Amino acid sequence: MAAYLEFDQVCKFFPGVKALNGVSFSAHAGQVHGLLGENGAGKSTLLKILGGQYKPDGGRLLVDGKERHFGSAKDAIAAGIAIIHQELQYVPELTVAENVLLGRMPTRFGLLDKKKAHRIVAEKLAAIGVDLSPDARLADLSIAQRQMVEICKAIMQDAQVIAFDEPTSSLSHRETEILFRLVKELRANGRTLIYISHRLEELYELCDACTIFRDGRKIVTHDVMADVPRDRLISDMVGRELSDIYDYRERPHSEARLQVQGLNGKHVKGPQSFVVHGGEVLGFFGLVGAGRSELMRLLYNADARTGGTVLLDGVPVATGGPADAIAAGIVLCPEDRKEQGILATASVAENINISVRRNDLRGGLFLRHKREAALADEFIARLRIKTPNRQQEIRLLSGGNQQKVILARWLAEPGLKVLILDEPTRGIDVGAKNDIYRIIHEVAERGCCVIVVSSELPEVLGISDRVIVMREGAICGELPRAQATETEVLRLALPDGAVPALAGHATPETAPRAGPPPGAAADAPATYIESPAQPTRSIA
Amino acid sequence: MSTSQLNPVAAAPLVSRQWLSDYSMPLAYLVLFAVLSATVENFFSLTNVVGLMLSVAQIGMVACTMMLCLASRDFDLSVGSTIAFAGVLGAIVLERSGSVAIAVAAGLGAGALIGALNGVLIAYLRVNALIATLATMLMVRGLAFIVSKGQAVGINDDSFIDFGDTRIFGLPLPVLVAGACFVVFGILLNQTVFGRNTLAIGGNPEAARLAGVRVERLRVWIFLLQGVVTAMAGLILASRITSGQPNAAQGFELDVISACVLGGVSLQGGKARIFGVLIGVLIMGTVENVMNLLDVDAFYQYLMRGLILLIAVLLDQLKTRGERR
Amino acid sequence: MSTSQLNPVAAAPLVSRQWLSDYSMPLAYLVLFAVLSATVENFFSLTNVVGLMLSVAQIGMVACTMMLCLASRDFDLSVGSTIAFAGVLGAIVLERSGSVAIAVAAGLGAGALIGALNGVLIAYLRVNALIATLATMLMVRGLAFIVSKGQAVGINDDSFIDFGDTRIFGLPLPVLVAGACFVVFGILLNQTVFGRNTLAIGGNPEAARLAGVRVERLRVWIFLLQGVVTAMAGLILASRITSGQPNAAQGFELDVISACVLGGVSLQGGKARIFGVLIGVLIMGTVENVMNLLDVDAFYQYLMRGLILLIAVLLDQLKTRGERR
Amino acid sequence: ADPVKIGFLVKQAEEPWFQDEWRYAEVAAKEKGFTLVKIGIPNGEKMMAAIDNLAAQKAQGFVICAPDVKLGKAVERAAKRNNLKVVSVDDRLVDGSGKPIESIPHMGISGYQIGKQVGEGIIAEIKARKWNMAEVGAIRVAYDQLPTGKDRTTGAVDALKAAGFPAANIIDAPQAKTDTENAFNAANIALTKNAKFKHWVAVGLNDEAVLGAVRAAEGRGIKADNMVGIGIGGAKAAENELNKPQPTGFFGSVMISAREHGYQTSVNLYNWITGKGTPPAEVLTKGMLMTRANQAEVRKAMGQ
Ligand SMILES: Nc1ncnc2c1ncn2[C@@H]1O[C@H](COP(=O)(O)OP(=O)(O)OP(=O)(O)O)[C@@H](O)[C@H]1O
Ligand SMILES: Nc1ncnc2c1ncn2[C@@H]1O[C@H](COP(=O)(O)OP(=O)(O)OP(=O)(O)O)[C@@H](O)[C@H]1O
Ligand SMILES: [Mg+2]
Ligand SMILES: [Mg+2]
Repeated sequence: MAAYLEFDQVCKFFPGVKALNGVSFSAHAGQVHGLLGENGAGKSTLLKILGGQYKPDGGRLLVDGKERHFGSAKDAIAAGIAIIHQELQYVPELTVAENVLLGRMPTRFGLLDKKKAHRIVAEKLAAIGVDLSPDARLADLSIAQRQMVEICKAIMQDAQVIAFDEPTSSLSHRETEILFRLVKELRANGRTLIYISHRLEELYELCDACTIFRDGRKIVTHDVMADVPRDRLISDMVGRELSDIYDYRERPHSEARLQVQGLNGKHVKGPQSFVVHGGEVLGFFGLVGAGRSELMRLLYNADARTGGTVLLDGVPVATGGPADAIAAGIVLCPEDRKEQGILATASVAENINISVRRNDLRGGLFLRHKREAALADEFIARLRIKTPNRQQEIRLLSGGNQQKVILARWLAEPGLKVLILDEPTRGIDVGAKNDIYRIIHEVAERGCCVIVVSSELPEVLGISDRVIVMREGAICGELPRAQATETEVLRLALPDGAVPALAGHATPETAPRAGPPPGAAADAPATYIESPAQPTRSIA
Repeated sequence: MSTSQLNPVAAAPLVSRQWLSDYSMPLAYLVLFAVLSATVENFFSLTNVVGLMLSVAQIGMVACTMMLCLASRDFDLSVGSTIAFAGVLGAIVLERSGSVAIAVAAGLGAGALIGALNGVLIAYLRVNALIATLATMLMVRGLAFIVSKGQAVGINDDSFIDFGDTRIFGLPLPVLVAGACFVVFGILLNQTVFGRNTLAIGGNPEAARLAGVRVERLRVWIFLLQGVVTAMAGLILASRITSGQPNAAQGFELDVISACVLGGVSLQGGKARIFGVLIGVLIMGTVENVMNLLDVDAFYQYLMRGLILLIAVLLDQLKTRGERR
Repeated sequence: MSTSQLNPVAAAPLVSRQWLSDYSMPLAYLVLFAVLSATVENFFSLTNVVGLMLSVAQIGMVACTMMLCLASRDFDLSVGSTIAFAGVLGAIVLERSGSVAIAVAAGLGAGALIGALNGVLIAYLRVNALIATLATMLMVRGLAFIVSKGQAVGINDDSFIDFGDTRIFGLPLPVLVAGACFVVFGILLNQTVFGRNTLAIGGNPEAARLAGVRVERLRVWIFLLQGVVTAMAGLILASRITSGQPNAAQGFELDVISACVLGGVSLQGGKARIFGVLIGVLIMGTVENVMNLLDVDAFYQYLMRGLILLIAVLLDQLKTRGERR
Repeated sequence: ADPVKIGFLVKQAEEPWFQDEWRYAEVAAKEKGFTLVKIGIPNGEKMMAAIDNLAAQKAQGFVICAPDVKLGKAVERAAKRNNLKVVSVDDRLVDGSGKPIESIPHMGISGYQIGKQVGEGIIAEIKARKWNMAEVGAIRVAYDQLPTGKDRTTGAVDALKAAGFPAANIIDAPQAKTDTENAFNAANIALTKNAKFKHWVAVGLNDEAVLGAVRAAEGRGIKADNMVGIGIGGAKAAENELNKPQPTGFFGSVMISAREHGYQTSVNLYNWITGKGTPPAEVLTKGMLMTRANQAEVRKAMGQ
């Protein structure tokens, strides 16, 4: 069988970085080809070349046997290539229909045919099983819903080649199922599919073949995915052996250090209370939209509270904004890296030092450049951040490495007492995940409190000493590690009565089943993951 | 947000808040208008309202295209100069050729050229919009002075002059033209691919480009349109004031941009509403009008204008406050 | 495009391109300066160069704080009015009290208040910066007219007047003050938390807030500083022209912002370089100076000013072109 | 009859000159018992709006100093449309081809004539100081974008030339804006370029412009005994200079009487409206050179 899509010795260089260094591989029609590799291995760069966004600095790209040179994204689209980018590319102020049809809106007599647009988008959304109004503004949707819009947009292009760059990193289980079904359908239709993910289970589930990247070079292509042992995959990717990636160890816990009492705010339902002990890793699980992020933001003074206090070592924490929380030793790594985490145009060193430096100023005002540089270098080495140097603008780093920089910003805090991580491993490779888990344990061992909010159940179960489950804006249960099994946690996380049918289904690790029929009744077991707010918000 | 929103009852305040947020500006204007009608003598009379509309006709026309420009995350400082230049050029050509058609064509053509130059500089040569249009603002103003030798160019052609004076159903032609602009650009913004793509490149240029929108070309078109409409405003002004004045419309650009921003157009791009712009333009005109009716001292006019601008945006702000955490 | 580019040699030109990109503006200015010195009579003389510097002293001072303001993604249109108001107020207070210290304190205090007002409006009440400072621009100008009754306020105090005239090492005091501003704000920008946090909130306000920057408070400080420095410029101007003039410095804000943008400060925030701003200010002054030396006709001066602005940014653009894909 | 309401529209409301005109018009309004509406009309567009606005206020007529004289026809038409009587002040309105508009009575000064008075005043002082004209440089602080500005400075320069002042010694210093600072910068360069002259004179469109030139000269050590600058207007800025303890290069200012213009035009218009007589078609007033020596008398004569 001839390859439909072929990369031949493709190179792409950025100042100080060889993002791709002579990469060759080919993908066939009717095949899902997985791409794996550490953060910064060059996977997204390859897709950007495929999508006409970057011009390669060397090498050839062949589509259906013909060499192609794309001058712009438009050329790539015309050549039948659709890409779902890692960084979502939507227009917040436009509606779902307008985003999906951007660049291809139907017209009648020169005017937009809004009815037709609404109809075809509504049909497509229904066909793929996404319950969304075509008239909702993207700005009003959750990240997962935006991601689904992006996927719908790519599918609507009816392209021959469809490439997915970490599509599931912000999807809930239900949406993941929809995606998987879609990918399989497209494969059956003879499309050529490229699929990038850091979740090995997904790759095993979906891919027929895979190619592994490291440092801008291809390491190997496996033609039959199923034959490759998991350990082999990991060691090819990260260049070392990893046994247990969670690396959990028992630690002694001290008394309750962080006491959250009756915290209340706009996006949580009623006052919420919990405590965290010194040296403890507390996991927060819930379905998408359960209100975990909002609760953490309240705790961090990032949003206005309507009530409640936070005591740290018995002392109330001032409530004048995140700066007060940080001063008390509470820090937060936000879930939306791009919007809330990184200072995009600042350097890696700047991003690391932005907060810590307040402890170490000359005369309370002047910077100590040498110490800042040393600190940045130390963390670049310790967290294995892949960057040409500390001066690199952080926006030019790969997503996973950006996450590590944000982590470094807080680990550098000398007075760190409470570390809150919201989806810390979103879009992060296995090796780096392992690094982050290791760091979490180190921090806990120092006697700090660690709170990990995650939507990946195995992760929560794997690293937490205790798990708190949230549902619909409120804490609905708490389980010590010994009792925190998948079934138990899910029983708490799901609306009443939905449990038995679902046990064993809600982890990304397990085989997803076919999604429910579109528009299934609200009491049908599987509709639980839909964002509760969505039906009202789509009125907008 | 909690599940309580699953039931439709909770949705009601949301809907009404959305509604309030959508219509707060028009409502505020209506209230203002009512209050002024009741309290300010002579305000609510046909002559005055028509005069008010006439006074903002030029700003209104140009605000329509400026809205597109701002919506696509651009900026145009050259409109004031273009008004002056188109008026002067039109008057000169009219004087030389004696033909209104040729004069109008010359004015509009010049506007189109200026707009296209802005567009090419900004879209293709990637010059910062502020600097590029500041440069054209200076150059075009210079041209207006040069071609007119610094003197106003008189117009004697009655058919040209009549244009500014003619009334249809009691409304002066310039007002009707401005009204037509609002309709046309309202449709362009909301009902055409052009308008949607404009919002898209303002909201997220990268996303638009990746979706295959020809961003550069579109931006040039927007500036070109802006140039043509501005030139038209310049010609109409020349007809109203029976001369082409090289130093006309100084500071006009800030008025137009303020009207747009007052009307809720975001300088960050991606947001525009034609109705809002209309209200913004009317607010600007009403403030001026009322101050003259009340015979406010020239020095206090500055103070009042500033205050009212502030009050208008603060009112508008109240609604968004709720949305922000 | 061929595979032959695989070898690592490619990195070398990259480094020098970075260097070129960092220093292209100063280099371009040096070349311009050399060419002008060689070709324009009287240009390269101590008196002329000092005169040139004197002519941009006010712009230079205010550009320093405007740089911070733009870097934090804000905008200030009120500086021209503040200059006028501070000058007028200083002159009036001086006349009444006879004390230079009180007069200066009054002027600076007024500047601080205006700045703080801008800051509070923008940071806490979240009014759009363009509209907020446009409003204060109008109000402050109005105040300047009101307190002076529209008349220039004379200054007779010699010690106050001497300030504008005194020379140290051949350099007039206003130039030295402007120089000091560049040093102080250069240090503030590059060597202090204040500067770094300013850039951070310009780059991404939300991320900066979550990283512990007290965004609102910092923005108020930036505007406050801007107000004080602008008022200082106003007082120095008053001393130079021996009177406080309520209609001084109209359009000053655009000059200052242009100088900053020319110097590579991004209107999108997050980017600023003090050296660039210095060059931007010098370019603005040099262009004006040379045109007068060459006796360029007033009307053609507009054209030239626009052209040179364009050429300057286009040159600056050449370097960034390479960086794009 | 309806109460009389009269508009008074001026092109630069912030200028002291127009403020004075308004002040004296108010005096007339109080005396005669009519209502005065003062509106600033910085440009043609605002002018049209202001006239419409007056009509809406049911005014019967207006006095106008238009932003540009060529706006004459527009003023005439707008007035006719709204049935308003018009009197022009300061600047005589003309039609498209430059002919004065007969239907609008005028009271004013000729910018050119005022300028001439400046030039003549300077020549007189040069002669009094027995300067050799070849050693004198003349700075024309120019703002030709403004037609009245150009008229005034042209008048001054013409008067200089007429008295035998060498044309080559007259140096243009174009200011970018009409404030003192810009005049300062422009004059500074003119001085740099022509260091050869021993003495200097300066003219400009107003007191502020000349003041800028004087300050620039002082910066180069050219003080009162080598500098003669004569401004136009005679308002506060000039008064401040002339009352400084030490004489400065600001020799004097040609003062024009805002009183007569403001007061008399409104009264004329009032009479016209109330049927007490049509105003004369054209009245030209003169300026007076005010110097340190005679300022008290001049002020008195001008009614201030
Ligand atoms: N525009 C750019 N300028 C400079 N360097 C870049 C640019 N884009 C990407 N890089 C660098 O190129 C390398 C490859 O990045 P890429 O985004 O392709 O990684 P990735 O494999 O997709 O990683 P991740 O799994 O984290 O998404 C990284 O080192 C990144 O920092
Ligand atoms: N900017 C926003 N506008 C409107 N609703 C929002 C916004 N941010 C969050 N929400 C809603 O608030 C609720 C709580 O969301 P939150 O992010 O806290 O959930 P979560 O448990 O952290 O889930 P995840 O982060 O995985 O989406 C959800 O219904 C979410 O859709
Ligand atoms: Mg990637
Ligand atoms: Mg979350």
